[in-house]
Amino acid sequence: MGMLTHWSVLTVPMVLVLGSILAALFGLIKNEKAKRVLQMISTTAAAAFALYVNIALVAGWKGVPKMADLKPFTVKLTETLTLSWQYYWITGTFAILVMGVLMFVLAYALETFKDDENTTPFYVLTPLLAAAIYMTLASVNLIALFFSWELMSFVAFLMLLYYDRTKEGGPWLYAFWSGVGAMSMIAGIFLFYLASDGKTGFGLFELMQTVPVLTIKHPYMTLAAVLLLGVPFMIKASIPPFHTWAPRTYGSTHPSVAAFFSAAYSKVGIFAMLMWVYMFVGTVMSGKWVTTLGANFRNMPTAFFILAILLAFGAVFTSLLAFAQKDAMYLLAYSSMGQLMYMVMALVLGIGITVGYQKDMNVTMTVYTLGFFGAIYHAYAHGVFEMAAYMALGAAYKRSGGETEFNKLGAYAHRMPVTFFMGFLAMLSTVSIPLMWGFASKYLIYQAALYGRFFVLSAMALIAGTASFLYAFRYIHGIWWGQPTKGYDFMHSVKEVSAWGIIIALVVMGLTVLGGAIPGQVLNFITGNAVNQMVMQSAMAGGPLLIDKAVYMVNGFSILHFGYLAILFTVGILVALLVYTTSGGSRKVNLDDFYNSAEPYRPEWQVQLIGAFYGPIERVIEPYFKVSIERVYNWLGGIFGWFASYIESWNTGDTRDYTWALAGLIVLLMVLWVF
Amino acid sequence: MNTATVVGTASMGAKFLGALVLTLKVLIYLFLMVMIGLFLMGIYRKFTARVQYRVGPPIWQPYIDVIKLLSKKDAATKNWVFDLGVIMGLGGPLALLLFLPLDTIVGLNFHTKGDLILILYLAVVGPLGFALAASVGASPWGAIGVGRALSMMLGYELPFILGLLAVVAKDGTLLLQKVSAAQSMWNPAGWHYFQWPLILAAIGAHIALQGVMSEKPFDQAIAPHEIASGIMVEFGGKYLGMMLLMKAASLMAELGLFAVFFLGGTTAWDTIVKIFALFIIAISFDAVLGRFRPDQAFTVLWKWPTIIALLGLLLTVFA
Amino acid sequence: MRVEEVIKAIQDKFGLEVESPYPRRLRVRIPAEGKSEEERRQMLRDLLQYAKEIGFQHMSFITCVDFIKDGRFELNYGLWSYTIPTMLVVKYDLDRENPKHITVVDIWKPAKTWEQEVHEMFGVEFDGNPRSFEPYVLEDWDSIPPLRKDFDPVQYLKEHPMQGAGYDPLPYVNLVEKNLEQPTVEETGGDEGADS
Amino acid sequence: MVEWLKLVDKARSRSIWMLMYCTGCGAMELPPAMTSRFDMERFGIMPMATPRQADVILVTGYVTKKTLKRIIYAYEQMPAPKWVVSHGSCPINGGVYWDSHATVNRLDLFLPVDLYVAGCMPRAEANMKMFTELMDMIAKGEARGWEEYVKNRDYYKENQRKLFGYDLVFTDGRSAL
Repeated sequence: MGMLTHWSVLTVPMVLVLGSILAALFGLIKNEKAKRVLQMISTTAAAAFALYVNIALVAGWKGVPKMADLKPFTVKLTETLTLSWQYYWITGTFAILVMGVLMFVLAYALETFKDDENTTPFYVLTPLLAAAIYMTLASVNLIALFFSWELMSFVAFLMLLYYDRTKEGGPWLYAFWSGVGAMSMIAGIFLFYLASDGKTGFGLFELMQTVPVLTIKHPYMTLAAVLLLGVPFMIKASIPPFHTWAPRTYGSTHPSVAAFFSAAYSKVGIFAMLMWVYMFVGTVMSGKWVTTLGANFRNMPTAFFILAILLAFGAVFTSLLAFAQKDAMYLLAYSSMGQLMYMVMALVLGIGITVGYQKDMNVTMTVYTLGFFGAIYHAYAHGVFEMAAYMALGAAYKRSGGETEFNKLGAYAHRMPVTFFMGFLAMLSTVSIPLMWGFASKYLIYQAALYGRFFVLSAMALIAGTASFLYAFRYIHGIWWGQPTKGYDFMHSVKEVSAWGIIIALVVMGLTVLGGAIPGQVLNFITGNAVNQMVMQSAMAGGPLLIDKAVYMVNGFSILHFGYLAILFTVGILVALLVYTTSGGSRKVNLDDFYNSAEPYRPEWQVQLIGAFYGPIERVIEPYFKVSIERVYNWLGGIFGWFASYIESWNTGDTRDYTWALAGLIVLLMVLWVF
Repeated sequence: MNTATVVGTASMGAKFLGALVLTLKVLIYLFLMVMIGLFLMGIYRKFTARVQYRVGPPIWQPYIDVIKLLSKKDAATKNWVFDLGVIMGLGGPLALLLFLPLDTIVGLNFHTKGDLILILYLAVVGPLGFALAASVGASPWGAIGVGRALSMMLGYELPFILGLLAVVAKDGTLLLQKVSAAQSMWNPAGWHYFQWPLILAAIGAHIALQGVMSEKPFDQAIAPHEIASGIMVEFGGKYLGMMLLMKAASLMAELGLFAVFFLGGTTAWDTIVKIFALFIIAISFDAVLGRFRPDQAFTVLWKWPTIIALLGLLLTVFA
Repeated sequence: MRVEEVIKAIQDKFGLEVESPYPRRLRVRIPAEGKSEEERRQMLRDLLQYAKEIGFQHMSFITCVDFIKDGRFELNYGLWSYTIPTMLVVKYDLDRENPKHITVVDIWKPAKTWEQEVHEMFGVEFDGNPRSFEPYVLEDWDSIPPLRKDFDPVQYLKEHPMQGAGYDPLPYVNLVEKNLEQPTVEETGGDEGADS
Repeated sequence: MVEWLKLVDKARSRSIWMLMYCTGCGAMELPPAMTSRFDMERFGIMPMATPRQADVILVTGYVTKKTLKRIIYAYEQMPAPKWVVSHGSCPINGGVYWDSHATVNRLDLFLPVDLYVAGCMPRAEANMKMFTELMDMIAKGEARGWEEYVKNRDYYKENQRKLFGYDLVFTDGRSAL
């Protein structure tokens, strides 16, 4: 136990780096299979350790120190400039998710990497990325956040660059947006520095408390600083209008990389947005802004309401875009973007309603919102189901020889039932079928929206949910069922994943159901009992929310008993089973025995129909997608490109031109100075 | 000690008996609902036949069909997931029925444990199960059918949800029993359907209800003349029989939900009457209308009923 | 372009007689004599191309007639004009013993299927249309093309008892053989064809 | 159990769903039987779009070698109990197409026909008579063609092989994936 007192916030990243170094060393092994297995074991063990530490810390298990006893890590650069990392409960909450996803993705990567793909960069860089994410989550200081953030972005860029599968420029788009984010973040920090007259530090929590004070003194500058700081966060969470990198980046990379990016890496954006929303609250609720942006629209400050509406629109639009995709990677990318917008919308709703409610009810400052916990819970749900969907796709990707387009996949479930089931449950969770994790989390979000009496918003969120049915079915049909597109002989050579992959798949499937069957316990566990504490606080303050272990209840507005739900759902299924078993017999027929005109299927006939699956409504909604933000960016880029080339065209190689230009400039300045 | 044991046994026995009675009640309730649903389908066939100047089948024809289908000896199955999809497809609507206030018919009270959001999401389990089975069937017609069904779902969900949310906004609750209690049961003036501005929401939702029940003009998913009955193309024998049962259960659930929200709530038996009335209206339109193309149907649903329902919702919220 | 103008144009351009046996029908025959096979084919193709240009937009059919006594196949290309509601039939004679011909798919896409059918029913080979060699409606066909006049269906049924089972054809055989006597070109004036 | 079976037979006889394999002109007389003049739905008889849902396959017209293949495929896709009705004179003995190179004269060599309707072509009245007859047969349990097909499978399969020259199986007998 004595050794444990030396644990600091750096312990976990160091173990992850160690796993990464081991993986790099194992990369020298010539035997491909042994290399992969050893790399997998070393990195997965590191990830498992990280996961264990975080769970133990959050749950307060014995054997690890308490959260508060974990040594912070501080680097003093100058007298005023300090970098500081510290572990706090929200770090743990997000770190459990990241490390869990990391562990599963690393362990499952044996099944998703093709034989001719080099796994070493993946096994080396992914733990490094996770370590950087961990540092980001633990940074309590804007400068520290900046360094961790950029390290993270850089490692992610390296990964994307190595696994640039389709060569569509995805990594470079990502790099460009990361650069924009970095500049914006520096500008934001600088403005904060100016606004605080260089006196205060840049502590994150410090800022959340000092932002109201700063706003009173420098309303415009602080608002600008907060907005600038929000840009990199929104880029990471792929929130419009900063989302354009996401589909191409996710779509062009390897499924396992995309799994980690979509399920874990994007959650850093959610974490940052959480911080940002608090800063935003501090800004709009004080000084000059309280009467304009902070004025209540229904039960929420106007600024928050506008944000929430925009995010809900974004969720609807991305979900509509998702089902029109012809590539599974792109479909999941758009789906992921939609879900992220859901989460941020929930955050905005949760915190916004809390603030608005406080203004009306004059209760003390406590976090007791549905939306807040809905967002965190949905982050987990999304982490699990998106990871499962990408992992299942990855298994099909390996076996199909690198295909991700729907019209080149199909019927893999016949040979890979367990993997299919993982993808299927992931999709059930995505569309929030009751008893799935996705339902429990989305339920909280809907409750948040309805509790705030935002009915149109709720309807939009529900429609985004309905659109998710369309893409979920396309995923299921396009990859797993339908007709084999590569002939029967090829399909007979397809094998189910190994026993190791099956075990992982079963665990992931269990998780998908676990979070939906006993949501109260799981939510309480991952937030380190924060839910219970806040429920108690809110109950004492006469607040509206009660998240019970089995029941979600909102002030008489609604009630949902998950125990009854589980039992009655089972009853329904059992009765159906009774009808099924007592009725007549059945015989198994060939896959290809399907034509109603009795024409047997021939492998050379392509009737997959996946290319125009939702053709009719795609044609209906197509005109509304003519206006695209990406097109606007391209247009702007074109203009700037033209400007740059125009300036470049001045370069004639003749020094006299420059002389004349310089002279002209001097004359201009003199004229300006005179007037 | 002896007495304690005896008492313990007795209480165990009582518990067991209670559970048995509860199970029986649940089974009777589900049986009753499905039977009424099948009866509605019989009415549908008779009614359509009369409109077409035919005699039509006897009104109990769906029962005969279901018995025949369930007794088929070797219905074709593709894969165990095909069977799973069908079981899920029937199980979902049955579970949904248990969360509707109709369950007070047999003295159950499960509907107080759920709310509207749950019902909306539970309602798609059945279609999703059958969609999965159709996908396993691998027939291109099935794929087209599912594509159309889901497109239609995206179409009708929007006005339907807007209409229901208007009631939620008015009553300030998602609980069906409270919505029910907010209306007077037999006096139409006390129904949400006939209250301004909820009547707009009700009309929008009522148009969408035609799509929810996939009656004409919104029956693109099962269009026997175009796509060989779409989703159902691979279902025969007991699978089709279970699909008919699912259709019956879904009919009761959808109409029941609408009746509870707009037609004066429920004390169970009156809802059956209202369901009959709603159904007759729906099939009257079904009998005389044609079928939209999928894109037309989607456009129509996202236009007029949505605008009407949205207007109703906004007027309710800002009133 | 009116009907008279079409007749005149084809006469001027190709030097071919265009006859109009009855209203809305035009008929032109590529002459069999005095020209090589290549020239005749080229003429057919030029004529079809020209007809397409002057408004015959629709290829209605390609059929074949078996003149067994003359030892020739007659191909009929039917083109329909929507502007002057008129059918132009181009006739082309083929050697029956060696029925090799050239495709017109590059001019008329519908010819793909028509040529396939003619190949299946008469055995005419269309050079340049690979699809014409695929079976069209007959699967597993194992005899001479069935619409040739020397194909004997009764004999065929005798060779395939499962197909002909259930009917004793003998009382009818004589009748059928009488029917086999086909009218010659002289008797009918060369009028029978697909366009009548 | 016997009573139950009787009930089931009764239900089967009152709910006949047919797959109309409209190979020829006989199909022309079915629409009158379907529509308001005769209204076959009175007896629970309905057309179905796919063989998976059909109880009876109506072969309404001449049978060619090509269509016979499809008829057999369709028949084998139907769930038992199932029945075959040979409709018009063509499937009985070839009718007026007896000497065509394409037609197959006798259907019952290849499939177990339960009921024949003679005529070229049978009128709607004959169709209705055929349906009532079929209903009686099913209710009494007399129409057992589907069992015969299983019992005499070798015979039927041999005939089919002789006709087509090879075994009729779904895509060369490959099992499901």
